[in-house]
Amino acid sequence: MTITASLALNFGMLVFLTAVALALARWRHLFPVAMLTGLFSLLSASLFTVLSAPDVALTEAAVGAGITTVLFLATFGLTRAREKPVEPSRRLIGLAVTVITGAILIYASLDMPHFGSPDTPVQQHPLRDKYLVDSQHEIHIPNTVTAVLGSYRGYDTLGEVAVVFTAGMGALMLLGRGRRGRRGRKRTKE
Amino acid sequence: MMYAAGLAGVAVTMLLILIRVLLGPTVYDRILGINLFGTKTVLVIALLAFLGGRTDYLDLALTYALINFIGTVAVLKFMQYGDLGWAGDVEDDSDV
Amino acid sequence: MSDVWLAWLVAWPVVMALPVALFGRWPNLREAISLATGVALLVGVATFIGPVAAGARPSFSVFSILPGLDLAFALEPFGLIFALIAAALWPLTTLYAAGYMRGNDEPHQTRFFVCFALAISAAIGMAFSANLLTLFVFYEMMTLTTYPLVTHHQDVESRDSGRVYIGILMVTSIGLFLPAIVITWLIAGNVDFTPGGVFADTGLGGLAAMGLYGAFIYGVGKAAVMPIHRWLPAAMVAPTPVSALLHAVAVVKAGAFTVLKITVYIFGIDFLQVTGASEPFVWLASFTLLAASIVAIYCDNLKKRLAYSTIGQLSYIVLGAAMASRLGAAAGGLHIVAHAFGKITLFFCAGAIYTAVHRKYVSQLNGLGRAMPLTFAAFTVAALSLIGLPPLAGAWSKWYLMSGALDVDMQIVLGVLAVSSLLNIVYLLDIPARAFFLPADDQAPRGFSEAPAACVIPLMITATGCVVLFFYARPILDFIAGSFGSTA
Amino acid sequence: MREHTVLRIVSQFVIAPILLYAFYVQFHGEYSPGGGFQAGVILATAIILYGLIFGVEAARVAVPPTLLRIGASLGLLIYGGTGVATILLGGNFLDYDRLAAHGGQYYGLIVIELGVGITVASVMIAIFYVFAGRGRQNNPDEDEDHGQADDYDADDIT
Amino acid sequence: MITAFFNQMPVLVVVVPLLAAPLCVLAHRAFAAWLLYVLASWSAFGMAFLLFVQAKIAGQVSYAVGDWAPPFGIELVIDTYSALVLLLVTGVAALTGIYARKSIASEITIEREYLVFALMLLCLAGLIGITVTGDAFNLFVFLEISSLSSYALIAMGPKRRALLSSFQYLIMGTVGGTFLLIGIGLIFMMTGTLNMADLAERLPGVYDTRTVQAGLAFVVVGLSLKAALMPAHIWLPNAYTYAPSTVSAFIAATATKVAVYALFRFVFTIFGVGYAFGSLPLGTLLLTLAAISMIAGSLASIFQTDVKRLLAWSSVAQMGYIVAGFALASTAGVSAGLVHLLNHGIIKGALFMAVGAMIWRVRASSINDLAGLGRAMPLTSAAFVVGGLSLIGVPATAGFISKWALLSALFEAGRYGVMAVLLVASLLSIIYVGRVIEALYFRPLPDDVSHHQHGEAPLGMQVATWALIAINIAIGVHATPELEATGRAAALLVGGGT
Amino acid sequence: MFEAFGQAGLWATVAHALSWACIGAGALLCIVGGIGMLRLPDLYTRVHAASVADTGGMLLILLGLLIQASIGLVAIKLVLIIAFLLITSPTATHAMARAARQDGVDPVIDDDNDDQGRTR
Repeated sequence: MTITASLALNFGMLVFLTAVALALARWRHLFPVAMLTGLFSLLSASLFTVLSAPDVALTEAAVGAGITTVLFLATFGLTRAREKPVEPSRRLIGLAVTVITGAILIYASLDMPHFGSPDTPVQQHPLRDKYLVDSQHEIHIPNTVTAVLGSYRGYDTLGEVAVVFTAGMGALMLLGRGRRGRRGRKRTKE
Repeated sequence: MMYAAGLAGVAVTMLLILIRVLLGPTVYDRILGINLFGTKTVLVIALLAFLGGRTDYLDLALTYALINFIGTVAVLKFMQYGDLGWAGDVEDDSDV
Repeated sequence: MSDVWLAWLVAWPVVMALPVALFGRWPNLREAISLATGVALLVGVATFIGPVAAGARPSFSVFSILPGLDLAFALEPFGLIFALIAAALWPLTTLYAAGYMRGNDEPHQTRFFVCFALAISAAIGMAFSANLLTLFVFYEMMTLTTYPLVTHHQDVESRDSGRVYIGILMVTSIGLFLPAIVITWLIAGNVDFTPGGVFADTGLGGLAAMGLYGAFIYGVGKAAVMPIHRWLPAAMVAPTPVSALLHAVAVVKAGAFTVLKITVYIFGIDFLQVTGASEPFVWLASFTLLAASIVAIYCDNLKKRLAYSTIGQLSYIVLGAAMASRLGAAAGGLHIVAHAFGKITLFFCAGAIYTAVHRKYVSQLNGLGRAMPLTFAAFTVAALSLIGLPPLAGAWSKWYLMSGALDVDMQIVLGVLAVSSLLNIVYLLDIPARAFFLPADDQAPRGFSEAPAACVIPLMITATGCVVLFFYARPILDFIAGSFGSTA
Repeated sequence: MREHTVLRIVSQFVIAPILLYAFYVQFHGEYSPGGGFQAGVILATAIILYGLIFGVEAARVAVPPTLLRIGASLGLLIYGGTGVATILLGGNFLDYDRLAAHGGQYYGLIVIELGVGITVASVMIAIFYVFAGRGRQNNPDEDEDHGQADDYDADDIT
Repeated sequence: MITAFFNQMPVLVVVVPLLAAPLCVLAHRAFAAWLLYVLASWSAFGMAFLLFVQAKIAGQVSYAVGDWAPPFGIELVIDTYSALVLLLVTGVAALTGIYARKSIASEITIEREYLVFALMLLCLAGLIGITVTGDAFNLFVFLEISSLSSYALIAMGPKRRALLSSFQYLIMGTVGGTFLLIGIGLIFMMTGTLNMADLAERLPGVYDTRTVQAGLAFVVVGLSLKAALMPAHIWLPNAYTYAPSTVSAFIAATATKVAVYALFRFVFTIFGVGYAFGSLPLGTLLLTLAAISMIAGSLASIFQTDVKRLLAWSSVAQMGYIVAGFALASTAGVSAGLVHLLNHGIIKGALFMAVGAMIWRVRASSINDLAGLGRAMPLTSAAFVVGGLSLIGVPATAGFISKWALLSALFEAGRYGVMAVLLVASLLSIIYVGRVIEALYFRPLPDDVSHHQHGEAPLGMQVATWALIAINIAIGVHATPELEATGRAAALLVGGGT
Repeated sequence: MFEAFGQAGLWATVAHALSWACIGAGALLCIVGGIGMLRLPDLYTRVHAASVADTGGMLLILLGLLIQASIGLVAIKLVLIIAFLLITSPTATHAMARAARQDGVDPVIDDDNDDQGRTR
């Protein structure tokens, strides 16, 4: 019952996602596109919820629905909000890359373990027990995701924080005030 | 069962809204649609939380409820000023 | 003398290039240092004559470049001869260059002397090298250090010529020489210069050996076998002392020397005889020889004519190597000596003429013999030596070359040599003949107007050398042959 | 946006709960979905909302950029510093067990999540500042710069 | 205490630069940031050297982050292969530190200098992280750090085009990163683990699944994009040309090299030689691409008028050399590829540094603008000449060693065609290097050059450039230690993978 | 589920029925709102339909869930969600409509002309 519902929901979400993705690709005016990306995030967050990944869904919700839209719009404040037409040859390349990637992914999916099946390699690897069972008495916190991210793979998370930090510093460097006044020229504002 | 039924109802609504969003015709229709879509997502997640018995998922719904608002505000502001950082005209208090 | 001296001798000119560079402001001091360095080098190299003649084979390994491959020096008679020529002619040329460069007010004189020293160091390094890799290192060093000398004038012409020069030499060495060395290394597991060659038991087939030999012959672009000879005439834009020492002796002889070394110590005469791998190159060398001589006849530019003559003479040496006869190879070695003295004299003369009367075309030399008797006398001696007339050095090398050809039943080579000698007469004797027997034109100087003494003295010495060598040819041949194995 | 009275007042009502909620997500991450990253984003959202309603300049006064710069660095340093601390305590990098005799893992997680939250919030707000702060209307004196943007490096390498 | 330090080095070598970056930001002063950069990069270099020695003695240094035994936690693994690349990266970074001060000051406003150093530290930390990790996903994380920071750094170039080229790089890099992530995801799905050693153990069981094949394809394509192998090279010339001089030198010497490192770490250590080169035609494919890279890169290089762009295109060609060596999948081949990876890093670093010094002086980078600099900047020009000769492969330089190793490996493998291509590409390099050298030495200074434009670059820039040149020559005359090390690494990779 | 007809059991049954009704009605209201969104002629009528139906539907569904939830954190969260949505959703709609009005999007007055109001 629950499985059927979640499968139906899965399917429905995927159809929605595809529709939104197509619209994203088709629309030339970037303004509705920015809004649609927000919608896309909402949909994928729902999908993550259906897939029982609340942490990912929460992230997607917070970042995708909130910040991303705002940042997109802020960017439009700096640039034009209408996509420049791309020459056909480049679109063809893009199409080819997309089609090939899709084809390989489909090819790859032919031998994938069945969704939700208990005998997938991931389910059978000792990691699973370690993370799902042992963590409870090794780390003593109920949220396994936090345990894995913070402790077992804490080093990765440190890296991710560094990624965020890098992005921030990069944006600050490129767009922060005073970019113009280089080589001795004093910046005019503040 | 009742959660599933509710879910189905909301899903149908989402479909209808999505069609409206894709059709437009004005930007405001789309904003309206997306805003509604956000609310519906909150409902979906809340229902899912009860359906799966994982009530901690409600945190998600709460997050949505909070954050969905910002997107709409940002869009509206951008539409009006073409800029997000603008403090606005403080004197103008014509509304309400 | 300890063996480490081999390395020091190679490094010596490089070390001394430093004070030369530093004292560039004081030309006298600079040139004194150059000269002293050259004399010291000659003395240093000469000290090895005794031990080597007595059968010693000093060697010294500096360090390993690659695992199993050292930068190593080893001295054997043939290398010693080459080193001696380079070392002996360097001080002479330095003396000459001092006169020439000042006489012509050449720019960048310090750079000139520095590069010169480096090039000599490279020549000595090649002469002493114990394996192909070491030889290759110094081969490239020589190419690079002579490039600034070729483009010395920095005008469009010398830039273009410099491009041709460095282009051909680098392309052939990187494109053919280096892979040939690598392949040799992989096939034989050894690129040391070994008496009898390294391929003896490797099962290298005839055709493959032929290809490899060809890669070496053409990889050593400095040997100027047609069609990769173009760099040599191009190099003639350099100041004449450069042409004299480097493009008549050091650089081109380095090429011929390399070919001989590879023939004797890498392939081995016996191996080549059995496989016949080198036979096609006899014909290529013969063709080069004749073609270059014919081209030389039509060259009006004196230095260019001498350059084509050099191409032809180099092919004698390649011919000697390629005919796969011990005597032929030794004769090639002897010809290196003989030609060195002959050709440097000719270039010295050309430079002296340019310095004295600023003429560089053959057609302008009519009647100059009276004004510059010493120069043209020396020219005549050297020319006769190259043609191969006794009692001059060139006579012996041609003689032994012919004997070598007979040893391996290549009678047709005799014909080639004969024809080429005739052509030599045509293009070389043409010049003194004009100078002495044709009436001078209007602008020609009337009285005695030789170049500065610094120019004339060296060319007199080298011309004398041509004569003296005639009497010592056999010892030199035996000395060289001593390392090649018995000479038939 | 201040002329939108309804919006302004509602926003004022909303911002505080969002902030509270961010702290909830931050410190409740061990028990429910979320953690430092999500909390940081939610916190940033609150500030961004403030910036949207009252203008970036007002937000800059409330949360100065210097604070953000320090925050972004500090967060990363807290996280990395925890690792260094565990090394100094004789363990391996990020071996939280060394932090306390009992529940070292728990304390470690709290500290690093805090680091993550601080960095993420600071960076998100900073990015919003630099993007929105360069807008057309907010910096009228930079409009000229836009006009001459193409030759701004005229005296640089050409 | 000392032992403890030695045991912690694998992680400290990453953490020191990583944490120095926020300290730079906190310091907020250009000089302090520079000092931090120098301290961090030199200590990383020192640790890299010690790790190299450790790896040589022990064969492999393993470190469990958080004390979670692998595969449960993240494992750091340093063998000779990674130690060598680590040495290259940290060494170049350390020298860049000396170089950077004046160069950065001349190209970037003082207000954001501290950010440049912070980002360079992050980039360094990312690259180091990639080399020392023994975890597939962790590799991706650090790849993202290094990529993000290099996008930002490249965009700081003095010309406006820098932004565009950085954007181009960003697009390609992001696609590459995504592909890598998809690939890692696919193989995780089939094995349930991310630890490299564990993956290598479990993958053979699922070799014949299409999922793993696709995973390999995604990984290879993704990392090839980062490594700028021929069809995916288009970001590289622009990025290198328009980046600030220091950044060009640093990134050209390290970034693509580390991507190649990662590519073959995946191919050899995780997927295994037998699978990638036996069951699947990866070798032929890579060799073909490498050959195309060599020729096309060299050809394009000949026609450039900008020195930096010329060097960038030459890098495309040289990446072909490197990949050709690895793609042979023989001990000699991998060793040769690794040798050239290191040598090319050193050579290109030196060349970009020399060009950066010239740009510092003349504020231009087209070949015509460099005319006559041989006299005005004799030392810098000489450094360029040695570097250029090394690129050609003249003996007594590192380039010669690479060429020797590559030619031997190709001949041994019977790949005569690729051998010929490599030789032709080397010959083309004579032309493009020659063009610059000719301009430097045999063309007069333009008349309108004012007198203050004469004179050498600052000491720091020269020291760094010449240090790399000295290493270059040292390798050229005595390559035995390097070849021994690479041989060891190759034996480990080729032998250990199957 | 219906273990005994005791006090608690009765309450459970009633609660169950109540929440059934709430969720059902809410879902229905949502669908109606959706249809309204799709079918109504111009922006303002759509705002009307959507906003009323949406708020109502949301309220009903979440109330239905609230009834199911025991007193505690879950209930508090649900209440919070309801509160937030009740505040923000109409605000957003209001701001949007106002912006549209200012922007000059005209309502369709004429019944004969079923065209959608549009200026942009």
